[in-house]
Amino acid sequence: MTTVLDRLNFALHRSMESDERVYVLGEDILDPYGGAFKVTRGLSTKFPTRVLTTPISEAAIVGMASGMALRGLIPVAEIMFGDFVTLVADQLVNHASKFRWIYNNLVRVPLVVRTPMGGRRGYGPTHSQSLEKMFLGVPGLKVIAPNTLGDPADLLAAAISDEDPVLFIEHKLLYTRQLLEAGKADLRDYQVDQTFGDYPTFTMRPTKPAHLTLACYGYNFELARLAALDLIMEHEIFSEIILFSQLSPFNLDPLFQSLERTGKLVTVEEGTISLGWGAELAARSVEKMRGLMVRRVAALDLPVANAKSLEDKILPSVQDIVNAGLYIVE
Amino acid sequence: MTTVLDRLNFALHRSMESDERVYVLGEDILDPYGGAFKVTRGLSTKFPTRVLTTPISEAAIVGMASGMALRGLIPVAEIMFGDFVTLVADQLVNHASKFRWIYNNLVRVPLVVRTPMGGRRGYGPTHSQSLEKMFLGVPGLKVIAPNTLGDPADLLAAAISDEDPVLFIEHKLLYTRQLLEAGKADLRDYQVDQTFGDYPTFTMRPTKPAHLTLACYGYNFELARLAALDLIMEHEIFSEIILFSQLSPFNLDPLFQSLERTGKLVTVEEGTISLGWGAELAARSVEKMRGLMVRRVAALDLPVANAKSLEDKILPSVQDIVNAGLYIVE
Amino acid sequence: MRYNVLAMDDNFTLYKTMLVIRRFEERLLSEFSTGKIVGTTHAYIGQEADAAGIFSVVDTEDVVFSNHRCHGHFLAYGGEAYQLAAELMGKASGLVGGRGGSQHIHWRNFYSNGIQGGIVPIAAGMALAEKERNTGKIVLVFIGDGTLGEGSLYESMNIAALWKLPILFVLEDNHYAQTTPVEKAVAGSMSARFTAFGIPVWERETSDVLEVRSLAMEAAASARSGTGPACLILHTHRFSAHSKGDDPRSPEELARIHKIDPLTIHGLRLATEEFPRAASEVAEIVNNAFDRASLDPFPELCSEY
Amino acid sequence: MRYNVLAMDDNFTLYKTMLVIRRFEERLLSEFSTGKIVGTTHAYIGQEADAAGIFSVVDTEDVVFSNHRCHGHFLAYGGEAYQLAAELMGKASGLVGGRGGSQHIHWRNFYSNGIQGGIVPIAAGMALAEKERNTGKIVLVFIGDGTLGEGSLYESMNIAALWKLPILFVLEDNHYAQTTPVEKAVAGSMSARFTAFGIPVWERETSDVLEVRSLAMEAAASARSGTGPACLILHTHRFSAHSKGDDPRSPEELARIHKIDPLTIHGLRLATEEFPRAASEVAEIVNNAFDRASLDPFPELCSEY
Ligand SMILES: Cc1ncc(C[n+]2csc(CCOP(=O)(O)OP(=O)(O)O)c2C)c(N)n1
Ligand SMILES: Cc1ncc(C[n+]2csc(CCOP(=O)(O)OP(=O)(O)O)c2C)c(N)n1
Ligand SMILES: [Mg+2]
Ligand SMILES: [Mg+2]
Repeated sequence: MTTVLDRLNFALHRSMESDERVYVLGEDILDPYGGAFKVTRGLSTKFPTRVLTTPISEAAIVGMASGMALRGLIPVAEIMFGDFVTLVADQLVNHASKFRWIYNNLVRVPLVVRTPMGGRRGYGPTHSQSLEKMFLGVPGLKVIAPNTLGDPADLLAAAISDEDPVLFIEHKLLYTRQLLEAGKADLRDYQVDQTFGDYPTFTMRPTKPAHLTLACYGYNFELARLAALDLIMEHEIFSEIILFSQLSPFNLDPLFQSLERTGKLVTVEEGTISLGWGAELAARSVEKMRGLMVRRVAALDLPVANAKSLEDKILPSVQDIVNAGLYIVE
Repeated sequence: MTTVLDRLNFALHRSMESDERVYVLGEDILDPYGGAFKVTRGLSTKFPTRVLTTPISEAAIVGMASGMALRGLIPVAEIMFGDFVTLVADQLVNHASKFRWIYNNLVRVPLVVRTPMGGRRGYGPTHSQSLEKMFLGVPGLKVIAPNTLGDPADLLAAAISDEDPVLFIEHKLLYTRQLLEAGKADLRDYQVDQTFGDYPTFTMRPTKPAHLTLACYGYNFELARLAALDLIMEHEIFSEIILFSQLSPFNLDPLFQSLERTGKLVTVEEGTISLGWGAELAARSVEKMRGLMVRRVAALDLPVANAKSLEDKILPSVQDIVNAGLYIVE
Repeated sequence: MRYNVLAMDDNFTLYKTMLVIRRFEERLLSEFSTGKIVGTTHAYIGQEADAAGIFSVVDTEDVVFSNHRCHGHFLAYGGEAYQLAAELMGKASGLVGGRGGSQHIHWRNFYSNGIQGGIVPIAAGMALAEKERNTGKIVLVFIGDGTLGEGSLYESMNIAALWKLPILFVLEDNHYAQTTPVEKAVAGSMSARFTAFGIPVWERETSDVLEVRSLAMEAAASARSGTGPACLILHTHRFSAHSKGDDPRSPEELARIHKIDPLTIHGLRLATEEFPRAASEVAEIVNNAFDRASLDPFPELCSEY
Repeated sequence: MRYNVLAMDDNFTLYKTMLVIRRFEERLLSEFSTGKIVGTTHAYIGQEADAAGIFSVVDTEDVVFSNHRCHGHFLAYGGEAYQLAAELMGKASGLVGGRGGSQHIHWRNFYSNGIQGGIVPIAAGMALAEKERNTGKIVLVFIGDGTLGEGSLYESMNIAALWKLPILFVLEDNHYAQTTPVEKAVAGSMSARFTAFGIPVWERETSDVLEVRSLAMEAAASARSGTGPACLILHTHRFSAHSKGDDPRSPEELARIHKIDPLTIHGLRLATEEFPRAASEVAEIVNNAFDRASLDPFPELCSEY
């Protein structure tokens, strides 16, 4: 069986093999360690000159990636924990993502910044956050997140081939997850469609007409599926699931199509609720359609505590999604 | 007549006078220059030991402010241009705003970070942004913005007295604006109410029942008033205006009350539209009420160009607000 | 006045302080397998001479900002092992009620946070506050060799030097940042990075707590003298993995550095009968800490900020 | 091969390069009152020897990352005055179509951005790319004394030194950052901040373009030699305000520094008849640039990214 980690690692290997402009840089990424979450494992053995372990200098890592990208290389930078994206905010917002436009399209900046986000591993308040929302809507920056339905390898390869900067968000708990197989296991009861393009959006429609739409990305797709199952089994409520790979720029057509059918939206994410990803989904949906019902499921507006008894209550649960579904349908 | 600049400057003087724990730090804030936008003028002459001009080190400025706040001082830090908040993101998100909660309320962090945001002065892509949206919803951080209706001095004084960290957003074009006087000039045709508390929300109700609600903050209140006037004069459409001083945490009760009356929401802000302030307003409103009509007015999802011909089209205009109002009412 | 017996500065107490740290961290690492602790931790084992030496000379009222590897600092500062253990187990009785965990603790004038580098300007700001409030305190901030990579360190050195702040930068060079050896991460000279800003440096390759102590005494005195910041660079060795299982070092290298054990080095100064006494006193502290903490309740969420 | 006549390295051309910069900036400043230019700008007047000297020795294919005070660098690099003027006026014919303006320009291998410090790691990344692609190019990155305050500079120096990148740090110390004198912003020693990372420094207090030239030649050769980064520190003076009207310096100080005029200093090496020639050739370039640019249309918004 293949895990998300395997596929991400595979994509890095394949990209480095097929294009010698691809460089990987980040903290502690050399073998045998292969990075804090092992995504870069094997790369430095195979491509010793193109895998660069850096000092603890997140801003410089991303700044250097910008410079490399401007001058003919294709850098893939790893930020060890997503919590540290605050340190690269200036490089992403005021440099990498601006250059193409402010230089009147005379340049491209093909860089990827990969980073693990998310909690539930007891890492405490500075190593458990989901801060991607700070970068959603930044002009010129794409934000992409893999999941178990699409192939994370394709997604990462597309990000590496992308001529514009991409922030690639990997939830820590996804790494060990198995990829799903269409038509099998808990996908059996869904018809799965996906949009064309590099960063597909998936639409999962149950066998019966759905009562509501669950929108999610990344690891929360795992929770959303469980919640959908519970809603069917316990309450005979059917959900369509819209699973995004591309978080930003926002392209919500599949969501709108689903909402045409259900009129009810539940968004699911792990970041804190206020001005999270779901806010933009809610806003665009209500701008487009009248009479919608909307409910967002996300973390409480608190830091992620270290103690599991607190973390479990702060981060969204399957039950929270079920409750949102029930609330909105009833 | 009194300008917003006068009042902010006055508040700094008064706070420094009345509490010797108040320190002001930032780049180029000494007299005779008195800061890039003159908000700190006169302070260093009057309080030479408590006004600290710093090197160009935004992260350290805010980091130092945190340390000062943890150890008994009340720092007010100036970041010369709001575009540079990306450089202080780590200090705000992973340090200042977290300490109180992660230390189990054993500490308070009474700091203020003041910074000018906004365009329309031809300063180009790295000196014209409205990036406050990156910090809305950050747990533990308040985001406050003055306007011409409330007294900016009271607001800043409240921020300085606040025991928690406050990011205080000053739109550059507001500085030279005159404060409005209740019942006079273009306030004459409105009944103005405000919430209690340090960071009031204002509700402006026209003499006739309103067709829609305009939500705004800071400088955009200037545009919203003009748009409201145009909507009355040209189209006989009446608007309530809900003017926020506190952007985050989101406390939207006055907005909801207005929406109960109008059912139609137009949000106005100068940041780029996607996942801006208006998104959270739209999301919370639609979560609460069914059948709402919503339209957001904001900047295009592009950098702010230097050329005026481009900047004018990128940033939201009075006409854009009018159009949104017409769209939503018709 | 010390908060507890740990920080008295006779040889026995210095030894005992180091032993408390050693046994605390060992017990902590073992608790991961019992499931009583989740997440991760950064053990101080091997570096005990630094904390024990430094905190035997700084004033108990001085302010400390520590980093991810903070347990040793905290225990040597005089912090209670029980409250720390409770924090690590995520208990309501923990130092900060279970909210912070291993890297984010606070007690009296001791603070820590898990972001490399970001704590340094904060410590500088604290030093400014102590200076302005004429408290006579200095601020100690702890960084590792790897943290020399973070820009905010240099911003802080510059301001601290310009404003003559009473701050002592303590750089513990254990030759590795996680898995990265210092040669791959630090160009030029460590000490020159401080002297370039006009900050005087006290530097030694040592695991002898008495050497650390005398060096720390000088450096702290300088920081306290009103002439501005000082820097203490201690080249040392960490015996355990960086956190859990991330150790790229060869068995030979590990064997070599284990010979430079601060407990062995300082142990030569103790009388034979002091060892069992130290062992039993320390066992009691550590066992009591973990056993007691494990019985405590988990925190409830109070959802308002 | 140079892109244009400005960069030839005889005395006349060096003078002319400096004069183009001087007259361009003067004209630019005057255009604010005509309303043809809005926003702000940072004039290079007084520092012309730096740019003229440096770009008389670096290769035209070398890569440049410049900062907010970039016009002088750009013109000495061989950039066209007309396209720059058009950019400053927000015209479609500007270097980057009016999108960037004064601080955000790009042409061939020349780049600039308006965020202090942030450009330095980018320049280091460019140097890495040139090195890996074996182009033989070096990257020049321009910073001011004030920019020594930004942490990303030190992160970049460290990595550039570790990886032996072909980058030349050019530090133009004009003694002020906006209104802040260097004593209030820079602790310790400027050059030691570079040598601490093992980066060799060439440093001079001079406004003589020939001195700059010979120093730059050595520093650039070092950066190109494969041994890693080099640093050129030039102590100079800016004559105008930082941007517009923000100048805290006394009339005496201004009078004193105006005596150290690179045009006067280098002018001593010109024959009398060369002055009117330089003046008229330069007037033509500058007038043509602004006059032509002012007739060009403004850009239309293409709203897709
Ligand atoms: C900003 C930031 N980057 C990366 C990390 C992850 N991290 C935690 S400890 C560490 C190594 C630190 O090395 P050093 O400073 O030498 O201290 P040591 O662990 O050796 O005591 C790293 C990379 C972090 N916590 N914060
Ligand atoms: C990150 C950042 N902080 C502050 C500024 C505002 N600013 C622009 S130029 C300048 C002074 C720069 O001084 P210096 O580096 O000495 O260069 P000089 O202007 O003297 O050429 C400042 C503070 C900025 N552009 N970017
Ligand atoms: Mg280390
Ligand atoms: Mg300067």
